[in-house]
Amino acid sequence: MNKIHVNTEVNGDDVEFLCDTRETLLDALRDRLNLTGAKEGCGTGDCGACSITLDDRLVCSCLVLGVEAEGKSIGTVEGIANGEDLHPLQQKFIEYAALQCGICTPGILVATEALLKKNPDPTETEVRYWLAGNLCRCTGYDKIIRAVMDTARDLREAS
Amino acid sequence: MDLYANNTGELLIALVEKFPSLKHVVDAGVSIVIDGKVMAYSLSEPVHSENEIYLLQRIKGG
Amino acid sequence: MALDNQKNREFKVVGTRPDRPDGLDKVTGRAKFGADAYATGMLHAAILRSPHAHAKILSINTQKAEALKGVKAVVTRKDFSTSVTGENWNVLENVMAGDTALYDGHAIAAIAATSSLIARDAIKLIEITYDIIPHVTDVDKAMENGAPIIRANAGDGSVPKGMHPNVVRYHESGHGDLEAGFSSADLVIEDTFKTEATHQGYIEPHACLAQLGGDGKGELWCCTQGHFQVQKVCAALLDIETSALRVTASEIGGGFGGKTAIFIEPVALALSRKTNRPVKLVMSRSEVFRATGPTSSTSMDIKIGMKKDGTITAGSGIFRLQGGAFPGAPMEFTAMCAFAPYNLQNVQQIGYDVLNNRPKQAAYRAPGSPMAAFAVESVIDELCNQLKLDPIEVRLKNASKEGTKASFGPKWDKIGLVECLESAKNHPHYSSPLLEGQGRGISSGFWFNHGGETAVSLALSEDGTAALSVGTPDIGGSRASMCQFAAEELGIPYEKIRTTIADTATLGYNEVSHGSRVTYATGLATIKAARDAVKKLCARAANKWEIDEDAVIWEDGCAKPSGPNAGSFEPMPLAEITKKMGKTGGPIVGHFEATPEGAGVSFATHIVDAEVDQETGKTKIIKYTVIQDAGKAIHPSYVEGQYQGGAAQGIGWALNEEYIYGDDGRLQNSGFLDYRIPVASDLPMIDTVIVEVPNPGHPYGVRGVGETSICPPLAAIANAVSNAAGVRLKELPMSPVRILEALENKA
Amino acid sequence: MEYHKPGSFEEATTIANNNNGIIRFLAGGTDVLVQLRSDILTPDVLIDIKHIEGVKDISYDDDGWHIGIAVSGAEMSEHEQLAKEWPGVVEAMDLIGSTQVQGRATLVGNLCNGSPAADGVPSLISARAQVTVTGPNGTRMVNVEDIPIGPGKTSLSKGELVSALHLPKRTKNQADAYLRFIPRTEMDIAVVGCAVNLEIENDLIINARVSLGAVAPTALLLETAAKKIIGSKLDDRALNQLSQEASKACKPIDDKRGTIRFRTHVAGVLAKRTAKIAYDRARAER
Repeated sequence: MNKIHVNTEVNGDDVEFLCDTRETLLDALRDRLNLTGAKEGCGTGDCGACSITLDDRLVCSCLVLGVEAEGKSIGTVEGIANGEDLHPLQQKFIEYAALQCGICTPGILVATEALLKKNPDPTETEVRYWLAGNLCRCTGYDKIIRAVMDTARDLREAS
Repeated sequence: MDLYANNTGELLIALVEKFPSLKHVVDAGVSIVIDGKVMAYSLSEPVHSENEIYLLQRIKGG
Repeated sequence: MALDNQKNREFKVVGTRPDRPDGLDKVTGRAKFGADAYATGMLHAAILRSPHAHAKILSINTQKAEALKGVKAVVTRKDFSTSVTGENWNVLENVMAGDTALYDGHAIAAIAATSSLIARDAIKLIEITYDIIPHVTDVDKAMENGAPIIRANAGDGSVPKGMHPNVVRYHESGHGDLEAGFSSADLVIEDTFKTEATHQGYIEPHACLAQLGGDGKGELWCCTQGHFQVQKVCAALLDIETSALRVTASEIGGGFGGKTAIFIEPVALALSRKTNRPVKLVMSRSEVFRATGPTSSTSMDIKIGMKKDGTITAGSGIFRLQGGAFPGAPMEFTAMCAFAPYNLQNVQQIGYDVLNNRPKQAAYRAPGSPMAAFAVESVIDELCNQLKLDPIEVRLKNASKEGTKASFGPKWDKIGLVECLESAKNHPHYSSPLLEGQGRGISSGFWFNHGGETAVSLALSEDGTAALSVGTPDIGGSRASMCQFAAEELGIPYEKIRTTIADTATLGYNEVSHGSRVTYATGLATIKAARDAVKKLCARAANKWEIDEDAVIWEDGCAKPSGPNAGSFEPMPLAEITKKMGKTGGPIVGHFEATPEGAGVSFATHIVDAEVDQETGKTKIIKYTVIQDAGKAIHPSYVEGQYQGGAAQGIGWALNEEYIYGDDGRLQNSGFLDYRIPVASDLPMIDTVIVEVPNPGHPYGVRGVGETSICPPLAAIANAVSNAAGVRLKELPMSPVRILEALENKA
Repeated sequence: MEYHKPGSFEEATTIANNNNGIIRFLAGGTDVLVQLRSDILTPDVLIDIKHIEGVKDISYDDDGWHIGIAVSGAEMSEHEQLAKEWPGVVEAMDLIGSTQVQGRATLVGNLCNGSPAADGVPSLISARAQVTVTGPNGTRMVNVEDIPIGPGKTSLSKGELVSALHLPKRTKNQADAYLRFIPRTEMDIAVVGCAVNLEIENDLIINARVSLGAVAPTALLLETAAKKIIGSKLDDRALNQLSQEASKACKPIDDKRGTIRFRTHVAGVLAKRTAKIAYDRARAER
């Protein structure tokens, strides 16, 4: 087994881990760094449950090798809230019942946070297409889309 | 149909005694409908001669 | 427990929309799902699966695999019980193949190793000699003469003589005189319909962490809809005592029926027993598709007669379902649900359960019912079109209602079908204009719902809060509604109650979270447990006031004298009683342990507009409305969520989802790339209407809501697509390829 | 699996040339990692080429556009000038996978994966794109259509890799478009893909390239079909002839994603629809 030492930054903290070259960044986050917020729903980039940001770019962590994280900056669902203050998206998801089982929720929150940073005023269609890679089997997406649209509106009004 | 039974459990026993061919159906699990109310499991539900009773395959779901 | 005889009871908490208690955990990534558990010294497991649809296993050589550094144990069928019978034998045979691989993906052996990469490398080193034998993966072909026999003598005594041995069960029900019924009709339509198997498609693959020692004592953590059942079945499959195995349900990432079945837990336990170390086993997505329960695929013949005024004179259906290589396809439910929305004098249903070389079917949301609705409601729609009748008026004219005889026998209790249809008729969606190329479809659907064994306990704390323990895993927010029930009864705020999914060592047996039973049965159990606690609270107050227990009532969270004759005392709040409970008789805990009977059946009516691209056969869902009887909505947001989720799954089933088998009997689309569940951009907003016709069998009138919502969509969408395309679609999914073919054949 | 992070294409080539077994280059990883996780293919040597200077750059000079081999789809879509000049190429890239996949996937990776259904390839062919190939014997320029030679196969020889992608310079009155057919709205592999690249003069088409994907072992360049619209104003007659020629050129297979009949028919439909978009864009450029 040829393990490689990786130095990277997760949610603002410097971390390091050893990983096999075949391990995905998702495996490294979960098994090496105990960050289990990102989930493996498919392992092939089709479901979005493992969404993270890599140098501020939204990606599936199952499609990134652990060794590729060297020197990068990673954002996961665990870094969205600020201490005990939830991000407005997190608040709204609870308030709107925008989750049922909750397995897709971490990925959807990471993805929508990235969307609102890039586009604070998305249309419903833009939200739906942005989230097309985040499968949700419970909700039919209705309440998720409403939560995202209304959070975006609140954030615009607040700024 | 003439059977002697006080409750759903006794009803099933009496039924199988009278119609042995029903044994596999009862063994596989049945729900008993008493006057339109589905009793999925209970063998202790009282039954009376004026009740309308149906047997259904035991209800399962998703 | 019957509907409370309190006319116009005003609820304080029930019917409101509080934040769910597990919300924070779920939005911060903290919630622990099946694969999120780790243990010291833990090993990782992987399963070797058959690449063949049907093959004798001549030999299994594990030497090379065992020689790989890091491999700690291999298990095969010989590591499991040899004494199980009945359905447990079927489960075992599915969990680990015996002498024959029965489908592509059937488990043959499993390995535990120090890392999941090593485990995955090691299973490739296991050498198996197969003798490939003929297979069949189509329900109709499996019934034909000469079809390969999947299992001899698997049929029960119900199957008519002369049928192929692959037909293992038979159902027949109905009443009246079909011939007379059809001859009195002005128009009779007879047609054949097919639906392909679909998967529940939960996003979380099956996962567990098992620990079992040589002393037969074990711990199991797993994502399941029913950990008590997991405990019972695993104990049987491993020849250990049920109570010696403690099972804890993790958070569950979707189930929809698919996690009522058992696949990997016994395997992880067997590996743990062999290594004396904790073993974690997580399925890949491809394993989930190949080896866990999809629905049955079906082939159905429907014949319905109608008079010019819309009266249905007779209906008959033959339903052929394959449920994989094991008996159990839910053909009785298909048969019984088919004509449930109609009050028919002459009706007959026949069902066949047929074996195929496919994975063992598992329950999927109202198992068997959606396919039946697709076939029957398509024919009803065609009759309405040809007789130029309004589809809702026809459904109202023939609707099942309280006191009419159901197609499967009994008389209906109080039901809400007419209310749903009336609501649909008056909904603005139904009268909104359609654009060129669009079509509208409507359909009703029916599901029984279920009660089942239930045990809960409600412990009060000194500070006046309450801890509710339930044994039904929370699939979609049920902890919120349980807190609401308890808050309503105890008269304390919702936030003062914490609901926990207790492990199998804590409560009596709880049936699986299935059959839309949780809000009904666990809800009823919570109400009863709370009333039990309230009775004890009142007794403490009575003791303090030195009056009769019966002279104390519970109102707004306080014990009060029942009237002026009982004496004059200040109301005593819950917290005041619990504060001293240790010294006034001990802890106060409310209980309920029973099997509630009285689950209320439910009906729904869906309206959908679809647009079909005539050049490519592609369908777009434009507008969707779900109308369903909830009996009583406890947390309306989550009721709406169930309605929307069922509709979305139905849209996938109707348009794109299907199991695709090659000629070699291998599943060709075992991933989310080609097993196409709806994505966010595929769907419109899904409008909902909650109809409330109280269930007489529940104190608040609750009916199950989770499953009925998937019954109408297949048919409603088929009707919308057929009306838009101008040609009747009779096979699901209505993929672009099928629609274009139908359009070309019409031209 | 060995993992390498070369600092130059020469180094990458040397590693690839000096090793045996299965060798793969890693850019976006959206194909390699899927194959790895699905146990379809585990490379013996994986060469991460994202650390080579310039691979993340999009540049423009007298020869046209030069796109680094590690530029992601998202970065292409965000490049306003590129998206304006080559909307068809950019939208084809943008259709590949989800937002998440766009954050990683590269156009050159899409080309070198060799899938007959690759969304990026028809648009590159219709655009007359070329790639620089670096290998043990130096570099050479290759037309994009000469890279894929069959499902999963490319014309690159041992030690060779694509080191840059080039799109021609744009003049006014030129535009391209790409459409694909998928059963859902997103997340599927193309059942048919069609790219059209046009040049017009006074509303008259004077140059056209039409390419189809997913209807043959490799993406097709349809010269006869293109001729049917050259000299026309894309009237109904020209469109119908284009459509017929597109269908005629198809040599598809029946598979889980579509049938021969379906693909052949839809290729014709898409050819028309794509040509119309390209034509409208070219006219709007005036």
